[in-house]
Amino acid sequence: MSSPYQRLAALLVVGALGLGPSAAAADTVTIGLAQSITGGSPALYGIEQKNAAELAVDEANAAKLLGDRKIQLVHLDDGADRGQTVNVFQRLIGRDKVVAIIGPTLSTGAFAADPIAQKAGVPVVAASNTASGVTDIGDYIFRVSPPEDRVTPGVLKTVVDRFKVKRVAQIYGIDDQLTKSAYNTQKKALEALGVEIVATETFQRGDVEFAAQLTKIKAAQPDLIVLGSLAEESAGILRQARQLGIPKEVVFVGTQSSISSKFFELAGPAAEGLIAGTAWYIDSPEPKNQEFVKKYEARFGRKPDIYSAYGYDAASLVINAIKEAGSGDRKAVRDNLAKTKNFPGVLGPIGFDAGREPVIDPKILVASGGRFVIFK
Amino acid sequence: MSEWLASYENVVALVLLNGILGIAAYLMLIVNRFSLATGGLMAIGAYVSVLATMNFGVPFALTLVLGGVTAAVMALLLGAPVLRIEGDYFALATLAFTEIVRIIALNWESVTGGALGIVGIPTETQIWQLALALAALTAAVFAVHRSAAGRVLAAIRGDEMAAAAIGIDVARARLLTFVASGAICGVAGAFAGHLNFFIGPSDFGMIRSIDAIVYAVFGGLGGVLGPVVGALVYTVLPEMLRFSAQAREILLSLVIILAVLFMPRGLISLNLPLRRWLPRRRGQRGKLAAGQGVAAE
Amino acid sequence: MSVFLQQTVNGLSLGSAYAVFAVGFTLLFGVLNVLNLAQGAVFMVGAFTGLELVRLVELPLPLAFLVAMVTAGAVSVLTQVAVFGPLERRGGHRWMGLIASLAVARLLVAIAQEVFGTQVLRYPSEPWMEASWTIAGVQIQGLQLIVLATALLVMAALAVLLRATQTGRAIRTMAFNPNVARLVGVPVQRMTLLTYFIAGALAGAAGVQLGVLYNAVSPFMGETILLKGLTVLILGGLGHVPGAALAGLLLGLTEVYSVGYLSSSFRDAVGFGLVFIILLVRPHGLFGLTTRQRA
Amino acid sequence: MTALLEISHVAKRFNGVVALDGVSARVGRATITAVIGPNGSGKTSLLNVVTGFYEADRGSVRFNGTEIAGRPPHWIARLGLARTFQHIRLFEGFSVFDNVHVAAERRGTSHARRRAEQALEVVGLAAVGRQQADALPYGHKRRLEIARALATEPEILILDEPAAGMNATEKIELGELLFTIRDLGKTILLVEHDMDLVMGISDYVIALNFGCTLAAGAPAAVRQDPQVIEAYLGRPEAADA
Repeated sequence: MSSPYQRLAALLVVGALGLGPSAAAADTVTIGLAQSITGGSPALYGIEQKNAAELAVDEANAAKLLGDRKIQLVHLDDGADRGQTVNVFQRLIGRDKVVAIIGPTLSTGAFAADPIAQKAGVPVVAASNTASGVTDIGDYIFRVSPPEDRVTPGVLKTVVDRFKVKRVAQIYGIDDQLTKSAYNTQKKALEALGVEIVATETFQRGDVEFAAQLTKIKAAQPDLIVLGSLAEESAGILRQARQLGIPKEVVFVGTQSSISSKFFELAGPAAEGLIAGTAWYIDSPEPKNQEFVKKYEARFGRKPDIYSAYGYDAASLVINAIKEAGSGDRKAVRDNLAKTKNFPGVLGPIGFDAGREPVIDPKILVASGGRFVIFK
Repeated sequence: MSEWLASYENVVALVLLNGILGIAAYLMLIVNRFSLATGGLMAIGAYVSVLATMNFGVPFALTLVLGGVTAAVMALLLGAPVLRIEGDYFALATLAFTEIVRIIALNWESVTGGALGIVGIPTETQIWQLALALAALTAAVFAVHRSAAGRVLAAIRGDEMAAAAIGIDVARARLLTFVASGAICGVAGAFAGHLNFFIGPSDFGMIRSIDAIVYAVFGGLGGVLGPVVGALVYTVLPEMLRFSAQAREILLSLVIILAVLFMPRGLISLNLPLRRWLPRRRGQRGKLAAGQGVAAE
Repeated sequence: MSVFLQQTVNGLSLGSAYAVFAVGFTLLFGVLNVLNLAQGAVFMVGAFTGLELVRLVELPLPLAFLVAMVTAGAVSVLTQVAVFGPLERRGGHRWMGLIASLAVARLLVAIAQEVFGTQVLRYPSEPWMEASWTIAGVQIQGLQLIVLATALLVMAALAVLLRATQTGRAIRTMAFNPNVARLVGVPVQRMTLLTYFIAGALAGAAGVQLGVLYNAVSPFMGETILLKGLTVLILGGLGHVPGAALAGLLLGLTEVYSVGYLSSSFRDAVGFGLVFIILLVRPHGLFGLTTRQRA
Repeated sequence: MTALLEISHVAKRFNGVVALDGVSARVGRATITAVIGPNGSGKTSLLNVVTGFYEADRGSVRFNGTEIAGRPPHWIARLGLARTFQHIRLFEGFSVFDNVHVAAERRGTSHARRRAEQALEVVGLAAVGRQQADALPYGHKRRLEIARALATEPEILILDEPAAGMNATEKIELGELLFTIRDLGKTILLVEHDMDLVMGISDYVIALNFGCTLAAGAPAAVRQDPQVIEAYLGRPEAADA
């Protein structure tokens, strides 16, 4: 039996192997993927983005998109902890010498880690950060996920006009950047529309019980209930709202996060009627999208959701920019990303505006018969 | 070397920062209190210092002091009523404090930015500052261990009732320790706030408090180097295990379980050459009887 | 008035699941003086076991519920045999036990994530689950009643076990004093394992209850309930079994009323504030014995 | 006789169980006073009330004329009342010397080392100061507790069953030690089961039963008291306990 000291030493040696320099071959281009696959519910959308990015890279390699040069994808998990997001960024930039980074999963991580990439001159393309201000960090920061303020005001205006809404209730996740950011945008848009907000309720990440909030909302008799919530929370809220007998005439509007087959699985028949604005839905007729959905399902055994779509397009856009740049030069890749217009993505034709926000065509969808269809 | 540092700069910073937090937790543990207030006190230090920087342009050095003092005052106000609560009840009362701070930070949007946090904080925190702070703190705690005050703390740890019986004001000593621990958490919070451009309420929850205790206990409560070694290993371990993205969590938890099983008195209980740097009284027997006997009678 | 009654119904069904979880939690504490932070993960194991039995093996839910309880109990026993027991024999400090329990929780969550993925899953819906009635403007779901009934049943069974059987007396003797238990011939090791089993089974029961009621089973579902469990533990008095049952209901109602009549964003602050104030007034919890000695 | 310690009508109950039911007693300066009584008669509870570890429900404890009932233990200790415990409570991990040194430092850090050494000399442990206290034989641990109490320079030394677990020789030595301490001008109040020891060394004996004072006076007188005989001495198995 070895001494505890030796045991510790052995442990440290084994671990230290992972900290050595990385041997990247000359004929490869490395892209970093900073996604949370552990650390609680953020892993839900981190894994989707990781899967989709891997799919995009494998396809590009198979199609020899960069000629003889291979694209290597290095994924590092930050455990949804923003301290680790910074660790991951520094390591991708310093050790793995990545050309660009796709990620991170959470906006909190983006605010902490993106400035490092900006300083190092490494382009970052986010696929799930929707908080406002992320791309203001610098001219190397892009995203394909449209911030809520690009989508929500239009959706709410349409809904309020169509259903002659007078009274609105809001419910949102107070401790999550994504949902909180969505709430802020929704509130501003509702105020601009001049409707009365009769109830504002919150919940926290991990909550599964919304009955107390919904009972209060029901008593306030709104015509419209606006959700600032992720897919699984939206499903819970809708089910419990119906169980509490909130009438069918009351309209529900959700965020882009609800665009997921998971939502229908979890909500069941209660999903019916939810309205959300987004660039993507699984039945989107774009040919590129139909192909993507098929391939994704074949490889991962489940249907993609909106984060898979964002992840796929983020990776495709980065690969395209490397191809256009003709090299793995970070500056050239950034410039080509910034120039991208009307790239055929699964989200439809996509490009970046001067603020490096996505230029896409948001659609208004409604849940109907177990799927999202265009709201008419 | 500089390239290595560029890749692992933040890891190094976190090791040092966590070392400081580990010592804050350690100080409470050696007076037999399992404090989960670390996260809450750290949050107070972080928000106060960051707001001072962002809104009033206060120099960084001064914001460190400000963060430390505010957290210390908070610890004083909190500690006076709470410290008389014993054992696991105390742990849960301080957990309640940390959670309440987090909920206030989430709701007090005009000041804290709510869940969206505060963005664009100037990154003033440097590795050398953290290293200096950790070194100074380690030296200070080491000196305290060697002083009459240190013997008082050791006596409380050794047996609370006997300590009271020789005239030691256990409650007062504990309150002072809590205030000192709070000041350290506050300064650590101020450093953390100026490390990564951004702070938000989720940075300072229960997990932060538990992690700090893990550094101390995992490292070993035999001396001030225990929490520092604990923070080092516990912070670097996840980075070392990156060679397996899929199984990282499983490996990490297995390593911790094995470490706990085979080194039940902490890493520092190993026969390291460091040992002579530890205070004299680290015993051959690691079991802290008093820690178990806190629920009196 | 109907809003108040509705909130009460909401609070009781939520609180009864809290109670089932907390009773196991507090039993472990009371009998073995162990604060086992892996209980939340065992709760999650119970929820997943029940789910897989219903989905893959197509067991009827009541049967799946029982098997999930047994499985969660077995996992709990396994953690004792593999980790907590050896640690205690090696003279690990009580605080080391806490760290070990956190690591065990992390391990169980990581394994669940590998096996089931991070997706939130739900129990297959059956018509009887959707039944609900409106009584005086209050919506009552069949599921809520079933959760409440099973909670009462499970806790009544525990009460009978502890109060009316030889085994229960042995467990209570251990809670009173392990040394006395040894002297009067209680098989301490066997009773320790049994206590872990009961605590795990109760956590598993709560996992299935909440999983079915709220349609949300995920590897991370244990984290929230753990915090609730800790709160209930305090409100009820550490180690006080009937106290935990009452305090579980109390916390459910407190949460619901604070959403209903204060503000939902301060719901958890109200729960923790309550803990805080109770500890200041009664340092050993609401139902705990008063301190006898000062140091 | 002017009493150094005056206990009047002290009562204490725990969750309904009466431990002390109006006990009164006086302890004279530079005497050895023993409290006797069967198990559960309230002896240790009385010591705990006097030293502040229990708060009395009612009654008064005056030391040198100062009311100390309800004061915290450390305050009472600083006033000059030092105690030992029924179950030995040494500072875990401390050396023999450190146990005493930290106590001596309560009276100021200057010359604390010398005062600690003196206290060890009184109890005869000066030679083993560097040893780990945990490693001492049982009887020496008891002596070390006494040395630690002495190092706080008390006026009164309060001992809770100091002879418990000692063999006959050790008990004789303990008796001699207590005489030595009294001759240094200290007052001693002890709870003790060993009747031979109590009768041999005490100047004054207080007998308790069911939380009440049964008898008080010179050892010989208490020993003859019919109530004491019935409650206590009449049951030899209790006397041996």
